[in-house]
Amino acid sequence: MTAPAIELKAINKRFGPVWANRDIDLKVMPGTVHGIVGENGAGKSTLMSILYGFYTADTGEILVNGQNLDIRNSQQAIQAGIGMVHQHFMLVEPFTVLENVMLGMEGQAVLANARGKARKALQDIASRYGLEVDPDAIVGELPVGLQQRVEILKALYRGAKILILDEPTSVLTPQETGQLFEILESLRSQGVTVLLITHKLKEIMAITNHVSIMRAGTMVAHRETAHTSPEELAELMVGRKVLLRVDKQPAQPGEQRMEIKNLDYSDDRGVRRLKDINFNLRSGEILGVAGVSGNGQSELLKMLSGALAPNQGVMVLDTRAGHSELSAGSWRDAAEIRDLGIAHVPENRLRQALVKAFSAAENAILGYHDKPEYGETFLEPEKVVNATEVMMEAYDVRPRLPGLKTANFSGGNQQKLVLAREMLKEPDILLIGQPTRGVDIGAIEFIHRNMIAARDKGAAVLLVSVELDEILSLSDRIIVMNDGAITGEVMASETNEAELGLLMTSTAGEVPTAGNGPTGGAKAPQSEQQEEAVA
Amino acid sequence: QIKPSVIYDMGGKFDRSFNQASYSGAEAFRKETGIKYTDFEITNEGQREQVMLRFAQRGFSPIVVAGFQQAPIVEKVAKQFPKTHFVLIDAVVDLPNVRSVVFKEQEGSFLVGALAAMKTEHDAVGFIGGMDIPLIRKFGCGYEQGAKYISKDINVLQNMTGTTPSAWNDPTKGGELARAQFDKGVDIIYAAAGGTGVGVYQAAVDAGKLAIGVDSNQNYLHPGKMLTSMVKRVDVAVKSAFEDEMKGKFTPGLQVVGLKENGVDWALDEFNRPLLSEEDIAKVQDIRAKIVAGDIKVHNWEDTKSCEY
Amino acid sequence: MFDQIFSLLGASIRLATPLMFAAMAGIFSERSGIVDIGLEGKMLISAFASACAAYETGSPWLGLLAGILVSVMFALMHGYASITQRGDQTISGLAVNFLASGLTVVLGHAWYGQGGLTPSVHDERFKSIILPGAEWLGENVPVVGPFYEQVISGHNILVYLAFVSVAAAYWVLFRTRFGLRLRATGEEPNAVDSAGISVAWVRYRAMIVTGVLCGCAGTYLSIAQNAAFQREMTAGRGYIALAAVIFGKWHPKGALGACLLFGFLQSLETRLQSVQLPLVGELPSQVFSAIPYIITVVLLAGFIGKAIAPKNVGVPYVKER
Amino acid sequence: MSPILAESPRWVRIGLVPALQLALALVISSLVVLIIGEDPVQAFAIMIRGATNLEFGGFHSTLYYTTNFIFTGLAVALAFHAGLFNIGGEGQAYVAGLGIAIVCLLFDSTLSVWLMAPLVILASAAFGAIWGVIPGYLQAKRGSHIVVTTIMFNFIAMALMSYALVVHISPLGGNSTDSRYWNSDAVFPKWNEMMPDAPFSLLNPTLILALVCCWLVWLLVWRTRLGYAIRTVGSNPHAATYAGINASRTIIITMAISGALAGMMAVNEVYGAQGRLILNFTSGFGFMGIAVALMGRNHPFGVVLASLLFGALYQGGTELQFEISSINPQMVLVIQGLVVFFTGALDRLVRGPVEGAFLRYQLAKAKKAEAADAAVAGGN
Ligand SMILES: Nc1ncnc2c1ncn2[C@@H]1O[C@H](COP(=O)(O)OP(=O)(O)OP(=O)(O)O)[C@@H](O)[C@H]1O
Ligand SMILES: Nc1ncnc2c1ncn2[C@@H]1O[C@H](COP(=O)(O)OP(=O)(O)OP(=O)(O)O)[C@@H](O)[C@H]1O
Ligand SMILES: [Mg+2]
Ligand SMILES: [Mg+2]
Repeated sequence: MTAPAIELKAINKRFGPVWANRDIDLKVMPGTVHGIVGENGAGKSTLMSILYGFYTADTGEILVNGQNLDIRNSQQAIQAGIGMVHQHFMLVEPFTVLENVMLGMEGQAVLANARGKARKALQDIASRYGLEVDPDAIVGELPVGLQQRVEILKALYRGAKILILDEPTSVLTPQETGQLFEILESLRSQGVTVLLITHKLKEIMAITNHVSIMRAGTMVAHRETAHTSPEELAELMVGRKVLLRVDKQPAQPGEQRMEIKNLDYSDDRGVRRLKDINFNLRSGEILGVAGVSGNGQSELLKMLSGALAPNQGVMVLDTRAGHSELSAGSWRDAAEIRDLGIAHVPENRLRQALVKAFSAAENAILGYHDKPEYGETFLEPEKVVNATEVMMEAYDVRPRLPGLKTANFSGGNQQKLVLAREMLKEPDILLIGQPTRGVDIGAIEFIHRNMIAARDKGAAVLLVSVELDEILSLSDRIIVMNDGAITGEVMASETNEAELGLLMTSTAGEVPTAGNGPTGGAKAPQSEQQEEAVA
Repeated sequence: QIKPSVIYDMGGKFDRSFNQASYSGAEAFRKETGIKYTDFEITNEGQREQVMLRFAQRGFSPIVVAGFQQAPIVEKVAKQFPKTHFVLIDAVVDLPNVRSVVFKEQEGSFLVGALAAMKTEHDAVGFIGGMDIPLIRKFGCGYEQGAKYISKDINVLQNMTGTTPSAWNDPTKGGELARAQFDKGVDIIYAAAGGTGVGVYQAAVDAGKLAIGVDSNQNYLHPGKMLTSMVKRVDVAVKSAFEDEMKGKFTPGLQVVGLKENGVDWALDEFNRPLLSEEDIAKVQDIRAKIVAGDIKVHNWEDTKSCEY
Repeated sequence: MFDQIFSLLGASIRLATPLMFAAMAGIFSERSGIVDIGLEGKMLISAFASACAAYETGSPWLGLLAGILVSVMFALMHGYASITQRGDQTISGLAVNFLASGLTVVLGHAWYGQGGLTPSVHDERFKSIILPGAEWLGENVPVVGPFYEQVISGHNILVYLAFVSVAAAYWVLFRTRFGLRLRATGEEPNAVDSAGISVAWVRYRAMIVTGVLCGCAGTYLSIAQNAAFQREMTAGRGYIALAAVIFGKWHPKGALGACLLFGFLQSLETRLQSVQLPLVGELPSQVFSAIPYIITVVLLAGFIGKAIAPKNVGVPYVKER
Repeated sequence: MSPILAESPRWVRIGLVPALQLALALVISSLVVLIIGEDPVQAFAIMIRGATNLEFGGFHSTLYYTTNFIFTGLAVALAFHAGLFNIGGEGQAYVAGLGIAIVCLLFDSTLSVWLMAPLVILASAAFGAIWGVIPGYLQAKRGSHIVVTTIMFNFIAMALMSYALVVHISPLGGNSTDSRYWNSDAVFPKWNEMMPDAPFSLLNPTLILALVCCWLVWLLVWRTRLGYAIRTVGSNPHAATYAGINASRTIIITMAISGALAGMMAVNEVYGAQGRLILNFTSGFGFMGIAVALMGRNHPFGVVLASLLFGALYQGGTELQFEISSINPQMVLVIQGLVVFFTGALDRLVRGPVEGAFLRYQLAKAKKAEAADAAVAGGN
């Protein structure tokens, strides 16, 4: 029997008070694809980073190909033939692809010759595994899918025989995911061992040989993929039975609350980010906006919430504040738009919705700090704290400490605080982006229920999410965005992931074809069947 | 026994200029008599009054105060301590316990200006001042008059280093100003710029030109490269104030000292003698005598706030 | 006419020299991700050290060495605070400046008893070099000859070294492995770390380079351009160099341009004083003192636009929260 | 595990740790004193006595310096809250002095102190604000780096002041770089003029203004909507946009207030202590404001404490020079540098271990409690 490619024994790692990895054991056989699943914060990334030498374990042993290695930094992991594609890309954006790939493996002190050699090696690898990228392209200007490809190239360029991929598919379209899996297949067939972290159980089912399940810092089970099911995995992950579908009544759309006409926006550098956007939003419905991140959804949300002004276009609003028409010249800022009855849960809570250095109470009034209910001339702390306590109670934010610094709340609780702030105001229109990003399954259920409740009370909800599952299960109507334009509009009840996936990659007005790119024809791994299985 | 003291102005006691001259006067007194003195360097405005008061309270007398910027404070404090003797250098305070010593820098500058004009080969001489304030204009104006006295059409270039106190301490800029003047044909530069002068002299040495020192005798700095120095005998003023006090002969009132009183002079020593012929020396001494006798009237810039005479 | 212009240009170069060294130092530091407002202090302390060493040993080269060593020590102190201790880089830079301006005077006074001045070094300093053929060309070839004689030739070795340092900075940053890693560290230290390179070590090396360059700048001030150390003799040049770095958008070429501009404006100041200008007549000298700074502000506001700093400059690298 | 564990007790954070840091800085300073051949114990004793004695007005002088530092420290601290690094306090205070001079020259013979004081305060604030708001505007609207522009504005202020003072304000015929004295009926009386028994010092009612400003800044930052906006812009500009806060407007207003605060330092010097306009009266106090703010953790109360510390250092340094003349006045700069280094830049060096120890102690306590709970629940 061959030695496992990787064997981890009793790995422990703490970050201050957080025990991210607790007595973890793991065996990965060479030439296989090994999946690791687990909820947010379960400790998957931490474990992989330890294997890659990015973090050092507090205690524990790492064996690579049967040899005990004391991996203290990434250089040693690289030498041991381990490569890693991090969840958050580790690319130098202003550098070219070639420079990024070379970094750390330049060979010579002077770059002139090294460049030539690297270029050649890169081309070899690219053609061998079907990973074409222009070596002279600036990485920051590449789409996410290609950036990921650069990350994989980096690992292979360093001679990785063991490749760790941390949630590689969360940023990809179904089609790109298909391409990625083809690449992984080809790697596996050439003897590369792959460790794949993902939240998507169907991907586990589709490609892995083995799967390990983590929960709250511990390793709870190992399974052979052929002998398990998504239900079992989900249960193992969460520790209880979970409902993977949202319960909801059909929507009863009422009057029109918002109409967007010919919205157009180009950024500072003149890149056209939104192209002639038109749609409307009614009370009592959830309109889902699907698309791979970076295709204009963020700009759209910012625009509708007043954080950004368009170059062209009109927004017609009919809310309790009356009828109003905003046009490109007379756009409003976020405070004014909020006064018109629009609430906004932004996509990135720590970047936009919260000030980490503030206490929970201070964040609980962000955007509403001008309201007289928080004090007449001066801000009155008691009033703010009282309001915060109400929010914390209603949305079960833990710990219930309005004075605690926001950075000290966990991600899920931060998100709940934002949701409470925006949703308790019972807005006429709710703009909500990635509501469950980085939130555990229990909280997801809670958040989803509240969104449906808001809809049923007559709010008009615009939901932006890159999770197709979420879009499909929550929305009543779906618009799909690609490259700044709306490429299609479908009723949620009449579509599936495959169709949305196609729309997500087609350009506006074009009949969806079988995708693009070198391996564009690949069949997406998500079949109807698998989806049923998940459900 | 007397308790003499000195308060230096912001430049610090080693400014190679009048603070340092005060220091050397006090040192000379200490060496001769063995009587110790106390001193203090002002580093911010807030200290002036505090320190002067503390000296007075502790019974120091005389208190020598160097620098015109201190005058307003001397006026205040001297009123409060009528029994304490004050000696103010470079400014005037009219009180019964204050001796004010001011120098006719224009006369000394006139002499070195004349000498410069005699020695220039290009009919162009230069002046570099420190901070652009009236006192320094006074030096420049005297220098110009002296040069023009020798040769009517001589070109006298004047520059100021700057407008902030750092102008006293910027040898780099001093050097550049000197080079700029050399490039315009000047071959002798007189610097009245405190520490900035060091840069001027060095530039002169590097360029093979001549420089004129100021306040103390600076000829020794670059033997054979310093044409002369305009000495301002602050040291003498300080020393004699201490001595007067010791002998119980302290006199208040204004002392305006010029060439006649040996308050200012030009320096002639072994370092610059090789540069000068007997005629040169005689001619300078002649002019000196004429000024002392009042045959030559040297205009004081401060009288008209301009150098028109 | 030409003579005046050439003398102006020559002076510009001399005045730009310390700025060039310091700006390159700033580029190395900031490109690696460390804000350095301590350029001023490092220049000052190295000016002091080199003046002392040159005086004591009689060799300007040993002076340069001492200046560099001391400046590197200060750079490492800043590095220790910023890299290892992950402290606030601005505060650390500020502390370096305070320390330098205090220590130079206190030690100088304790050692030489001249209130912080060091004894002059007349012969033990870097002197002007006349380049071959300068005199002949200056006399026999019109325009180009005098240009060569007055602008190119006749500076001390450190002036030429400053230009070399700009070229070298460019080469190191953009043509070598160290440069690639250094730039990557300022942009995305995570990427560097995950490539198996120690972020701290790259930054420490950058600080050493910064120290060396500041050492040259300080040495130039005290024993090349001048002949002694004088207290506060850097007179804000470190801050101006920092402005040049930002002005030049963290690029050696741009910073070189900015330094030459500042040098030119300063030498213009010394030459325009007390000159009758057309239309306005003679302006008060204060106007000329202010002009370089006003022009900087105007350029910064009007023409340079937003300079994009390296993404992670000023951010201590933390792997684990 | 309770997340409250992430913080150690308040008295450790703002009391013990800074005290230890200060002690460390003084130990290193002692080495420098030793190097120059003096006795550090004696030196520090002189400094402490010099800064605190009431007989010669040492403490009063400490408070006088403190007044300056409070203003410039507040200016820097406030700007920091908006994420702006205002190195221009020196220039702002300087120009404010010009404003005061203009008011005094015009009105000091006609108005009494009761009318003059508000006028002077307004003038200083207004002039300081102008000098702060221009860099603020350029940062907000043109993206010009505020660090660079404020440095430039310091230099420009110097040239401006020297021109105004030497060419226009200083009395004709005098040789001075200062203005005439303001009419003594129109200026703040000094403490010793109000209290006949008090020793001489430059301490004057401006201290009260400084303390009021501290309170106002506290109110502004933590109790007003503007302050809320300032802090939001400073710690997360994206969140500010999200909340509908106009970041450029906030930056401009902040710099105006910051400039005004720095400007009011001139009230203490030009109107209170010196009673006339003096070239270079700011003496680097504006720069020191940076250290004061950083040490005071940008909190008005912290700024007061840090100002006291630096005030004591200045006054103690004066006394030191007075008593041991072989110690150069610049020694104080060395001590300041070390204090700034150890309390600011090397914050973690002491803070880490000390707070860590407290955290571990708390953790152990919590664990015990947890274990007790677990025993009841039967483990997991
Ligand atoms: N650098 C760090 N410093 C402190 N705590 C950390 C750090 N990285 C992770 N943690 C904490 O460790 C725990 C495990 O995190 P990890 O990123 O490994 O989870 P994960 O399983 O990858 O989650 P996700 O699915 O969200 O990627 C979390 O509680 C997280 O907050
Ligand atoms: N940036 C931070 N600074 C300080 N402490 C943090 C930070 N991030 C996380 N923590 C601490 O780590 C704990 C775990 O945070 P984390 O976000 O990983 O939780 P989680 O397990 O993902 O929970 P959730 O499911 O609610 O997101 C928090 O309770 C908090 O105390
Ligand atoms: Mg992860
Ligand atoms: Mg989480």
